[in-house]
Amino acid sequence: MTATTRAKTNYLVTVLGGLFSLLAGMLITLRNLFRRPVTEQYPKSKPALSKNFRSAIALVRFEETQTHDCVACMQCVQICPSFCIAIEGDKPEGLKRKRATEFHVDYALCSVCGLCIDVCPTNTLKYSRVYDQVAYRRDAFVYDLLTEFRDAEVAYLEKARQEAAAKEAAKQAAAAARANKDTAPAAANASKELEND
Amino acid sequence: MPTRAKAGAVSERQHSKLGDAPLPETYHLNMGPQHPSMHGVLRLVLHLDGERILDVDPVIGYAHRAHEKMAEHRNYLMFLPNTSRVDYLSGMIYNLAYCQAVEKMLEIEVPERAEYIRVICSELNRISSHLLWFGTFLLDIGGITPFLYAFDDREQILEILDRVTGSRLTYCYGRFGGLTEDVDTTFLDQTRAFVKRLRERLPEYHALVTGNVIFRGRCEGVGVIDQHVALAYGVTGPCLRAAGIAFDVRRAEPYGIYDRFEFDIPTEQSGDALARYKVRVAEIEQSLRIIEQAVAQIPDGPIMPDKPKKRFKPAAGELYFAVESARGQFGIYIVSDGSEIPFRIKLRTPSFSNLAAMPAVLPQTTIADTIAIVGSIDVVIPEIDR
Amino acid sequence: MFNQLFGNIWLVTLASGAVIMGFLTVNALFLVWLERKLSARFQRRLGPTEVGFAGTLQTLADAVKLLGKQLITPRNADKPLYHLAPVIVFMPVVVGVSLFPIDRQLMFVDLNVGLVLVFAFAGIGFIGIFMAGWGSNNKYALLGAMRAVAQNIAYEIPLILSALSVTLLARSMKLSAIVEAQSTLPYLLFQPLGAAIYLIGAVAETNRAPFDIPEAESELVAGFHSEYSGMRFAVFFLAEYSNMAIVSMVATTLFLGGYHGPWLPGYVWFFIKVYGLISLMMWFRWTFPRLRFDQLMSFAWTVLVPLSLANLMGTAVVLKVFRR
Amino acid sequence: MSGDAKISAVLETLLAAKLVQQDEQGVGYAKSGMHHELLCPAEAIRAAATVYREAGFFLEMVTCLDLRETARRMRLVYTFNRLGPAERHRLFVDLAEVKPFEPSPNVKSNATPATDPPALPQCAPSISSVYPAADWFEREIFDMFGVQFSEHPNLKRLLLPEDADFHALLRDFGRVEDADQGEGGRGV
Repeated sequence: MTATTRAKTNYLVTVLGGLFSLLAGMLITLRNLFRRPVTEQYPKSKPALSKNFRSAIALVRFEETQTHDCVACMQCVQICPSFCIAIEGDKPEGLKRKRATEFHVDYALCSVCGLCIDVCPTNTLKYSRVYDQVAYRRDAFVYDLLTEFRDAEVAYLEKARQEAAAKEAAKQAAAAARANKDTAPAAANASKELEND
Repeated sequence: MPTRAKAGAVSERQHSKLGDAPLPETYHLNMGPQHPSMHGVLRLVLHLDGERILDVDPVIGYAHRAHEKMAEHRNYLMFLPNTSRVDYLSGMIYNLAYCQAVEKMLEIEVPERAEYIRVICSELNRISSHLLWFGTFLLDIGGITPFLYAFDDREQILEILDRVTGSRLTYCYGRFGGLTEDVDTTFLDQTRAFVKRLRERLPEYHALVTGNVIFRGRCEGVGVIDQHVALAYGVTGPCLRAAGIAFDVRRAEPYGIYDRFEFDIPTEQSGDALARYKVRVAEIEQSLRIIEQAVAQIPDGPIMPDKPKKRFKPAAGELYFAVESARGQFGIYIVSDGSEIPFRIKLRTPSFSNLAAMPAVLPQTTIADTIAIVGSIDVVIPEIDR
Repeated sequence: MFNQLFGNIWLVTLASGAVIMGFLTVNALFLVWLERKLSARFQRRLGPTEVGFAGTLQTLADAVKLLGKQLITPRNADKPLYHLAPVIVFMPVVVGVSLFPIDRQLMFVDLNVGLVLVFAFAGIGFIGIFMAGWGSNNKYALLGAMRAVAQNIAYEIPLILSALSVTLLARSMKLSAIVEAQSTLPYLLFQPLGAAIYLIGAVAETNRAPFDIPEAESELVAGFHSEYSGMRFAVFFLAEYSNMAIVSMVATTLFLGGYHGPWLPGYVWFFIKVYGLISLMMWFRWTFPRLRFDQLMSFAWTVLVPLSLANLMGTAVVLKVFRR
Repeated sequence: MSGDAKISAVLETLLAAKLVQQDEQGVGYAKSGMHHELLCPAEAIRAAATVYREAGFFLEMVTCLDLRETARRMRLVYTFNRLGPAERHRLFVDLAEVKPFEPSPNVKSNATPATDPPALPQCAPSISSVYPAADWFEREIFDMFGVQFSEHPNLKRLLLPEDADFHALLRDFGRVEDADQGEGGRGV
């Protein structure tokens, strides 16, 4: 085979091969023309959120207390890389533990890293399931996490106060009883008085 | 290994790039920072003679977010969410790389299961990055349909990772010592199904793109980064492997448990855009291989150490830790002064060096080639700017 | 046909113009919808679904939106050129359409140099494109305009050469005569190479992918029409889709036997062939990447021009030998 | 591999010539990811870079440390590596401290001018003629730390705006007090 004929064959091979490659590509697109579209018609059909979907943080509502358990320890505030959590808390009257009185999250700053959830000592932080926040103003993304807990919190605090009072009373009673061991008659009188009450 | 590189080989190249012919009418063209195919906010100031490029000056910094400065004001843990935002296309790899670097400083042992999950997620992330690159590269050179096919496949990965990590792009999945969430059998089944699916799809990609005569014409011999240029500019990743150097951090200094898996380092010899394309597509296949092995071998067990540390306070010292990201060698240089806050974290990002080689590659090509070349080296601008 | 109806040449011109403009507008609206729908299905998407049945009115809504858009004229633009360019791009199309025999009796003008006129008017459009690119005072637009002119010159030659082979077969440049000559068999069977060259050239002439070099959106942003907004931009769009229709009509007339076909009425066959060809061009666009400018040019000059010349010579020789 | 022998020979020569010396607190690869750590005088860095270049190393990274608070100096860190099994060399170049562009009023300087700092050069020679990769790295260091490189072909800002009047990674820049105090504490 001379060089010229080889060049000619190569030229033909190139041209025909090129043509064939174009046809192969067209076959692929044609095949896809008859496949089912994969589009999700988003606002009409909403896909399920994934199992561990991360969004703005929210407070867990515990079964037994019907409220959150944020004790305003400030650990999440300190670990937050975006400085987007602001908490205030104090000791409610008649209670030993602190409770959060204000809990704001600026979701516009949050990077959903989950560090706050990791450090929470009472496990009262979780991811919420909201995903379609839209607003015209930045401060609309500052969420007050305690809003939905206000009523429950009042009830819980009332209950907790009673429990604490009862506990206190019982403790005093026990202390009194211990004291009465030494002075038996006085103790007897005291117990009688209690019964009369 | 490259042959002995001559000092100054590149500067000779630069001198000759203007050619000897007198320049008639030349002009400057600002390509970017807003341009359909500048992948973010890259600006190339092109010095043109007609459509022929005489010189190029890349201008970067439009997406500078001061990650390194932020690191000096946060403790080690608080820097975690930053990592996946440096290169948002391989966020998982960056996130886990930072975890591994700090673990090395703190001498934390990572449970077996967590190591396997890390490998699976990193490789899934690498494939998703390559698929995105595949799509946008084709978009750059005018093929729109492959872009959507690639995104369809990438969507599967995002869903798998979303289910376990809770995010689709900027993962914050790693923790010092392990991970935030354990995976379940559904994850493993999904991953297996994805491996099978992509294996079936790749031949379609080859028929639609790899063999296409127009595509080959656009890529063959275009933007050659040869071994000398690669060495001079510190080019790493698929761009380096396309020049025939089988350098992969996963092999060169294995991190995590990469030494337990069998995989090849795909290389090409020509160093042009087509070679880079072929290397990346071959890497997708290798990543699938790694995932397959990891899914088959994954042991049961915890994903965090039994007694996780609460305070992360490494001793004073320095560490350079490198991983193979989808774009090349990603290095983290941590300097600790013994406090809870890093003294300095320097991120050595692959695209920074890869893009820096452009002035040696682009001259004497055309505008259309510029698009193909910048697309083929797969730059992620936020990663360059940090 | 219209001559018999009116008799007054001005009225005829006016009426034909109105009908053609109406047809072109509807045609462009339909083609944009078709392109969006087809591209969507090629890419496993749905395309427009909201406005009208299956999104059919979507392009109408888009057109209304474009009408309401602000018309921006860049500072330092060459204003006369800039404003005139869309008109110059669009007007030849109107004339072009009037030359085709849509059915045996349905034809606006039947000239004995119809074929020449079609190509002559097609050439004018590129002057408009160059005016747009030059007048915009934008480097991308200028690059696009320069590419457009070079591409036009390169691809018109094979286009016309392949059409010439057909005129040799038909012995006429009258479009109706060419169609009548194909009443038994379409010229596609005698001129397969010519038809292929014509198809490639036609895609290039209409600046469609993979030859959409002048407006390559990933390189030149939008090329010559970067700086056009609102309705001016829409006119460029209108011209592009109308040009697709015209080159397909030429191909139908020259190679596919025009309105000839069994069972169905002639105009139905004509439009089936035209829109079939347009769909084929869309199929190309949504499959192939774009060529590089120099590859495009060298393909035209080193492959298409010699091939079409050879085709023309071959046709001439064969005709000389076999046709008495 | 002969390359290994070559590089060690070259380094030995360099060591013998007192061009570079082992850093006093050099640590092993397992701990720091570095195989060799060397302290190099500024004027020798280009010669050292040439040696690495000839031995087939690539420039992995150049960065800078602002040690003004503790040691009253700036420290350049050059990292060279092989395109094969890792062999990472780190070169330190100490420079005199730079003055902040325009010190903000709330700067707290812990540096005590008790003892005179050792006489250190003000700038390092650019190695971008040896490794073009260094071009951008050095520009970034100039941009972020204000460290000058002599004979650099194009020493202008890389990431920060051209008209910036600060060097962002100096440790006394952008220190926001109480950055972690919630609202308004977006700081840096």
